[in-house]
Amino acid sequence: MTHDIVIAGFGGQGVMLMGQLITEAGLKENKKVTWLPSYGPEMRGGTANCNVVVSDEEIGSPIVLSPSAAIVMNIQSFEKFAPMVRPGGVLLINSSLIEQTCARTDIKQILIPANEIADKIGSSRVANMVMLGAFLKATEAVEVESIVYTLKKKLPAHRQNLMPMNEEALKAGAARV
Amino acid sequence: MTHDIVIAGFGGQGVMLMGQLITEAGLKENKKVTWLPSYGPEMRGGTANCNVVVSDEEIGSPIVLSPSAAIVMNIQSFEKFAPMVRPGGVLLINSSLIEQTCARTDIKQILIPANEIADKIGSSRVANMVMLGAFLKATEAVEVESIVYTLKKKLPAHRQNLMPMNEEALKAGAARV
Amino acid sequence: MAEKILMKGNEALAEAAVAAGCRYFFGYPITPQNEVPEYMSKRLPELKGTFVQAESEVAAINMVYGAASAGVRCMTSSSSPGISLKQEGISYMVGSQLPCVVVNMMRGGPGLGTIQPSQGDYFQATKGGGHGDYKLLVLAPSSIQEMVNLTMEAFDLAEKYRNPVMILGDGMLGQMMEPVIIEPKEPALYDKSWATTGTEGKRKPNVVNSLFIQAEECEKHNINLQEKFLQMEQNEVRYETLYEDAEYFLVGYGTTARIMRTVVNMARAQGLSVGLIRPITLFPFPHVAFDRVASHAKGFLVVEMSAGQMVEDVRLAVNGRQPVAFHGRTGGMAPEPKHILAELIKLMGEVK
Amino acid sequence: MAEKILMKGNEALAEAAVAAGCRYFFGYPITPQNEVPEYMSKRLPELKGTFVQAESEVAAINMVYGAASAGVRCMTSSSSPGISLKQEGISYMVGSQLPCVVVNMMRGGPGLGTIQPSQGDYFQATKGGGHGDYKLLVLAPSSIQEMVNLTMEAFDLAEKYRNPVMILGDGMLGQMMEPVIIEPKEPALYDKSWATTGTEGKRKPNVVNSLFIQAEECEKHNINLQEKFLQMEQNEVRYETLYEDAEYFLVGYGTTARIMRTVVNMARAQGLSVGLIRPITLFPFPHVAFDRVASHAKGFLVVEMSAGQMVEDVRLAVNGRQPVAFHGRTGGMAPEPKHILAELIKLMGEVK
Amino acid sequence: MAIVFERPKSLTNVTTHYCPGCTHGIIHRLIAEVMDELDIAGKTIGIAPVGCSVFAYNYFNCDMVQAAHGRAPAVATGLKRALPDQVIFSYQGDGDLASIGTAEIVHAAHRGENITVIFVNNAIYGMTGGQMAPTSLLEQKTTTSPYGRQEAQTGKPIRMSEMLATLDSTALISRVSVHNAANVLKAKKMIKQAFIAQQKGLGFSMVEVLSTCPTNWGLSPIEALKWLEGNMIPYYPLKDFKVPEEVK
Amino acid sequence: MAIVFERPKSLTNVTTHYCPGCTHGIIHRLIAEVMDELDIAGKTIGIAPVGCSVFAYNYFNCDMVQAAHGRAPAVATGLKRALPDQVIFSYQGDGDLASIGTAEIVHAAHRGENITVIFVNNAIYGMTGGQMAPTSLLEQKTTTSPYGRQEAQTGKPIRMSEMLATLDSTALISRVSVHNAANVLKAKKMIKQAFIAQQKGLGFSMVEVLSTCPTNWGLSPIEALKWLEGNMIPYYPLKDFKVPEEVK
Amino acid sequence: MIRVTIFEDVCKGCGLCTTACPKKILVMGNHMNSKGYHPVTIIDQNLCISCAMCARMCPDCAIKVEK
Amino acid sequence: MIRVTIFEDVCKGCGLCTTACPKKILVMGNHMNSKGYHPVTIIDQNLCISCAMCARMCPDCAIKVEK
Ligand SMILES: Cc1ncc(C[n+]2csc(CCOP(=O)(O)OP(=O)(O)O)c2C)c(N)n1
Ligand SMILES: Cc1ncc(C[n+]2csc(CCOP(=O)(O)OP(=O)(O)O)c2C)c(N)n1
Ligand code: SF4
Ligand code: SF4
Ligand code: SF4
Ligand code: SF4
Ligand code: SF4
Ligand code: SF4
Ligand SMILES: [Mg+2]
Ligand SMILES: [Mg+2]
Repeated sequence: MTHDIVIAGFGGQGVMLMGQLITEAGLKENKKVTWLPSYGPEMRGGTANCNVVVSDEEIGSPIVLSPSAAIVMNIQSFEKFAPMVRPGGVLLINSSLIEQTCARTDIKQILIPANEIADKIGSSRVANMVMLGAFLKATEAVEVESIVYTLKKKLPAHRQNLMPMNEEALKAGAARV
Repeated sequence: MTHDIVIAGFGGQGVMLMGQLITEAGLKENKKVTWLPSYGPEMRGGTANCNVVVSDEEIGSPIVLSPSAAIVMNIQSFEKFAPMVRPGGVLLINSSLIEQTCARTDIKQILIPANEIADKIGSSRVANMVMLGAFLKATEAVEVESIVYTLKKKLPAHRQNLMPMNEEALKAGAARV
Repeated sequence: MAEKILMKGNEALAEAAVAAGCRYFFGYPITPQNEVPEYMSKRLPELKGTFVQAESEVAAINMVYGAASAGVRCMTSSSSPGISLKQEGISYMVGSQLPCVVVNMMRGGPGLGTIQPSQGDYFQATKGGGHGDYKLLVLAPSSIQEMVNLTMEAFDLAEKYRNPVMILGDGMLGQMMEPVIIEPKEPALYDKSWATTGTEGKRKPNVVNSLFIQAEECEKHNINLQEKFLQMEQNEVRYETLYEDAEYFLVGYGTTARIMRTVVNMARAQGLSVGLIRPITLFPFPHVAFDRVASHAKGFLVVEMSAGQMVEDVRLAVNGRQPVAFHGRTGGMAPEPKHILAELIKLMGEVK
Repeated sequence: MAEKILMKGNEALAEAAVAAGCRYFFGYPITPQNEVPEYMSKRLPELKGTFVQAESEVAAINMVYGAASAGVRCMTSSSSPGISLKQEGISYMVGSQLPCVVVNMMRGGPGLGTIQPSQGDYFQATKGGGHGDYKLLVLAPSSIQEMVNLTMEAFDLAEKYRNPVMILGDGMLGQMMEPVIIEPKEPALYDKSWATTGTEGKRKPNVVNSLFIQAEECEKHNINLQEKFLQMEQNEVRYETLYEDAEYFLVGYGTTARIMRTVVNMARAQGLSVGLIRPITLFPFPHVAFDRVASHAKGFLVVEMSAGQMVEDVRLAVNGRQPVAFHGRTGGMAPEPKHILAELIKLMGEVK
Repeated sequence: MAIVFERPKSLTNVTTHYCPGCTHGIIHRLIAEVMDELDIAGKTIGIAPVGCSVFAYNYFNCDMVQAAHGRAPAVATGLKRALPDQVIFSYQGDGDLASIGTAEIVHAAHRGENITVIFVNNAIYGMTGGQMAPTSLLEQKTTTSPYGRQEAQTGKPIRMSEMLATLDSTALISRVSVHNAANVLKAKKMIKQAFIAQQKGLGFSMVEVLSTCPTNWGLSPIEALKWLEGNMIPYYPLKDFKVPEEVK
Repeated sequence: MAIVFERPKSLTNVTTHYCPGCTHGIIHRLIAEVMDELDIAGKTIGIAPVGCSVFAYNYFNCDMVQAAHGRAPAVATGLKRALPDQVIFSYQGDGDLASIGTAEIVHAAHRGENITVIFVNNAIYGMTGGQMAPTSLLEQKTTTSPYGRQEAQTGKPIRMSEMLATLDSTALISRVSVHNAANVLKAKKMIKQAFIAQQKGLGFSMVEVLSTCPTNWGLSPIEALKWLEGNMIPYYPLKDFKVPEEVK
Repeated sequence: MIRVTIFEDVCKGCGLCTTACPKKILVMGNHMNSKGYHPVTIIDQNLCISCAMCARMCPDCAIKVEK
Repeated sequence: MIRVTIFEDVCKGCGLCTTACPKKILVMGNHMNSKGYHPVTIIDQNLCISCAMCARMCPDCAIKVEK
């Protein structure tokens, strides 16, 4: 089984971190993983995206051209990546910022009002965790536990207090799938 | 007919000029000619030499490895080039500074006390012209007239008065062959 | 045993150098390899090593020249335009027989080009972008773990041959993350009696030099160098072949070879007899890999992120025995598996 | 008609540039090409042209970049180590599609090497010592008259293709004297509407640039460049063949080819069926010269003042059809006719 | 109604790629205003460096040449020698001018090339993501001075204007800043004088402009202006090192 | 009988390739004398440039590294960082240091590298046959300034010591000459102080030594000394720009 | 009367103009423009003295001033 | 008494020592050494004051001074 994943949004929406969490979690589960950022010419404020591959087999190209799953966090990303998702794949849309869906019927589209959910949980900064929760539920690429473990490891001591909020966000996202 | 010529001595003895005169004279006579200086690492005061080829045919390599004629103006040059002269070739030795001859019998050796002759003519600076005169007589590589013509063209107006002395030196050299 | 961790290519490479005993780094920022100097600026002071951000790439390679003269393990890193600026210095390092590791994380050219990944500096790396007859040992990893291993080995090879070794990666390898294990090891001990560390009154002065003003001596020196390059060709060839019994071979290195691995799987799933030859040392080039399949191979498709550079070495290795086709992408574009497969099928059609 | 006069190679080359309309020269001293800047420093002011002794070779090539942007005919000249320093700039010139003439009077390398003649920079000149996929038009004269003619042509070719043209000579060609005729000619008129001379409010701004930050655009740019290189291959191949019906061919360029001419005569005097193939354009390489003799040739002996560089292009051209042998001298040594002849006879023995 | 202020004509209508609040934008505008006022856009050729301002060729409404990193003064030399009647300016960052391009700027100044250099000193490498520049301040943290710049390892920051002013053949050398409106006006005046100096053939002119890099300094645009004022100006005093009488 | 003067031990017995009367030879000897007096030959690594002094590696009795043209300060940086307890000096001509190697010398000085630079200024490119240097004097005829150096084309000669002295991290900068015995003694004293400064870890030290090139100046060795005194010293005043108290 | 025109889609919301205005009538808006920035807005055109200080500090020529 | 020793084969005949000698006892010789130079000679050792000025000006360490 191979998951070819694209995660995209504004710089600052935490898309790089989401990708890294999935990758680290995959590693923890002894899967083969790669993470590839797009390092474009954009200065701050542009869009950002990364490619993640999680697989049971040796990974060839780390470039994801037809994702099995795409998480899009802003309209630009939606426009760019919605057409690329492979037939049968999943498109996770942050419907708080994207007021559209795609005309395609050969993919599964999941709308998550991530910012609103996150705001309710307590901070719009966990919108990415909401999306991640939904993604995990939809794809089962890695276990939620591995993500939680990884996040905990990554957070510095004085930020550990943020764990409950993040976990709640993951759960809330999952609940919308 | 091809003349492969090496001219060698101390920097300052005018060996480069001798080579250029032969080359220019050859050109005037519509021969094919090349002149190649050795541009060594030596700073001032080292030895200098040049290779000249005068030929009726297209010239391949301008490098003279086995000269048909060699003019040597100091002992270092004698030691280096005497063994290289091709069998049947001519070695012109400035015997004012070189108190030796070579043991070879397969080449023609001509001893010219060029500095002494030049001093008598009026200036040790024309020692090279004495050697050149001898060379021309011995090899007939180019006509003396062509050399005289070339030299005259090369001398600036205020040095034209040196022509008679140079011509005399050429003649005196020729007379020793 | 060291832990398997997720690291960015550039940082893994830097830590691998540290693990191999490199304590001196001289570099100048340039995308997409900035994490190398950045990592070193943080890491080396912890180990009482030295990081110097040079005023330019020219200065950086000459600082390496100085540190290498002292016999220490040292490295510089850059990307395409910066590597061009180091050419004089690299030629000097070879001429003076100094060991060091030079990293090139290639980006698209020519000129300022783009910061996206590319393999357009193959000729420069393998044929010698500087003046004179010389060779670098050129290592082309295709995963981060391999980059780590080869980087560590590079320091040994550099000292073994007293010659610069180049790690030829590209922006993708530098920027991506993959799990790696980095195990520090004691540097192998090579003779350093040539190093200029001060005579301490105990020996004759050492001289580090590439000038041989007399042509005879300069030729002698060149013959010695060529002898070393021959030794490299005899001892250091590295490559990987997948499905050596295949009829058709994809040929590629580095990032491109990763992509081709995907294509090999696609092709074999369709029942095509396709293998992969992946040179790991670009100099010495693995001629033997082609000789080994010469009797049954029907054709080769070389894929590069360039307009066609390694393909010349493949043609030289194949020497007319089989057709050699080429597919290239330039300017920072990566070849796509489906296009490669289409080219492969085209080649098969032509051969039959 | 202009007079036939005796000139030193370097000076003849400089005067040829002037005769072709070059009025801007930027250079830095280095043996064995010093007569080029020296001549220009005297000559150009007479013509209201400009000679600038740059602070370095790096600065010189970038001054050329600036002058070329203005659309004027300009040139720089150096020798091996200095040419290495120009690699980034040369890659930029190609990337920005700027015409200019770059002269390399090669000396022995690597490193500081020696000041004696050599042909060790063939790879650098023809494969691209700088980064990225690019080609220079490389012209290799073998006499001073040919150097004059090719230099004059170089300026036209540079403007025709908006690409740097390299004159690849060596210390011997630069330092020797031979009779030459230099006839000034009006520069051909090429479109210069791209030049940055100031809009004068009459057109949109022009931009001279090699940056294409989006990979797609950078690839498009590269495809355009490759298209130009292909045009060069189709239109500009130049070579000379002596005795095209021969069985064995010596292959060499520049100074070496002169020496081989002597060998051809020696060999034919012995009744051997020997010819000479002399590439005049090194890029584009004259593959056709080898194709033309493919049906009857039995073998090739490539001779270079290097450890073996052009021999690779010959092997690529011959592509396994006939054996290709090599004889090289390095470090400033010139091959000797008798050694070449011996190698040739050895090759003949092996083939039979 | 009269227009008091609008976009100068010598700027194109392209939105810059600069980060919000980056003062590169102000400096671009000042040059464009000067080009408008002197009516020289048609005879000006600008040189874009490698640095955040690499895309300057998209922003100025005049012929532009993109130069290799650090080599703008050499490119300017080639251009000016070929086009002595045109106005040539280079626009260079501190990495470009004070590090890799040191030889080129020193020798353009030494030769007294009749060009104008706008030197944008933001004490960091902006484009490549915040590495130390030779002009970074002591203790300044950057991605390659993670422990803060230490004098023992890297010396004290280089002051290019002071250094170049020692060269006899420089005509105009001045340091200005754009951290508030009053200084913006002063900066513009000096840039104008530099262009006039070139038009009068007086030789090499350089205006060093202290500038911000909010992104890589890790500050908000407004904080960045304050940091510039409070930290950079004390080390890099605003000063007219050399201003010829003819342009005052 | 007591020896008043003989060949210093830190010079090898090799006869130099220098032209008769070239003061490179004097400067070599002074460095060797200093190495003898400080007893540091065993811990010194010298760097030979590209220039007439390229063969310096044959003349000094200590470890030597030959550097690419102009890059000696970068090579010295690499050596010194690797061998902080050893003494590192570079020996560079004016083409090497003031032209092609400008960036390297400026930044070695800017970083305050703890090295010693002996800068031999003979106002010409000796080795390559007499081309103009950035330090060539106005109206000086060279093979690339055949009409005499003209300010309008090439600016006024560059004064490296003055320029480098503006950098905060330089410890010792001084200009001396060797045109007569008294000045030879002063030059030696300053060279010694520069080495001591390095031994004390004070940072970058450079001694500029005015030197002759009789061959390319077209003068006899004795005339050359006079030309130096009469023409160079007025433009290049002998001066201690910076000399730390600790070494006096 | 409109003295100050803010080109909202050009504004990057940096706030530099707000520090320059002697009348303190420029404030950051809450809405987002097409580029994702919060553009500046003017509180009261009538308080504006057309001094153009704001425009002089704007790195993006997002302000036109008239009088 | 020999105060000044001139190593003739090392001397390049540049004459710099002659300008340095306060006693003016060094002069250029007429003979040629093995390198083709005319080495310097000393007129009278007894007039020498062993000041070593000559040696300090010699670029080739061709002079040893004793006292
Ligand atoms: C030869 C070369 N070296 C390095 C780089 C990478 N590079 C791009 S911009 C830059 C520095 C930019 O800093 P600065 O000049 O201060 O400009 P800023 O971005 O701060 O305005 C560097 C090192 C390059 N493009 N080319
Ligand atoms: C990269 C490079 N450029 C140019 C040269 C040629 N070159 C050798 S020495 C020299 C200049 C020497 O002048 P200077 O540094 O003043 O030393 P001097 O000979 O006067 O003592 C030059 C340009 C070179 N060897 N390498
Ligand atoms: S990175 Fe810094 S200098 Fe570059 S645009 Fe952003 S703020 Fe400006
Ligand atoms: S050329 Fe000049 S600097 Fe070089 S050794 Fe001769 S006199 Fe000295
Ligand atoms: S013109 Fe002056 S008063 Fe009006 S908004 Fe701008 S800064 Fe404020
Ligand atoms: S200064 Fe310009 S870009 Fe910044 S907030 Fe004000 S109007 Fe917007
Ligand atoms: S030691 Fe003094 S007095 Fe004696 S020869 Fe030398 S300079 Fe003259
Ligand atoms: S200074 Fe030395 S080399 Fe010159 S003449 Fe005197 S002894 Fe001879
Ligand atoms: Mg900057
Ligand atoms: Mg000099």
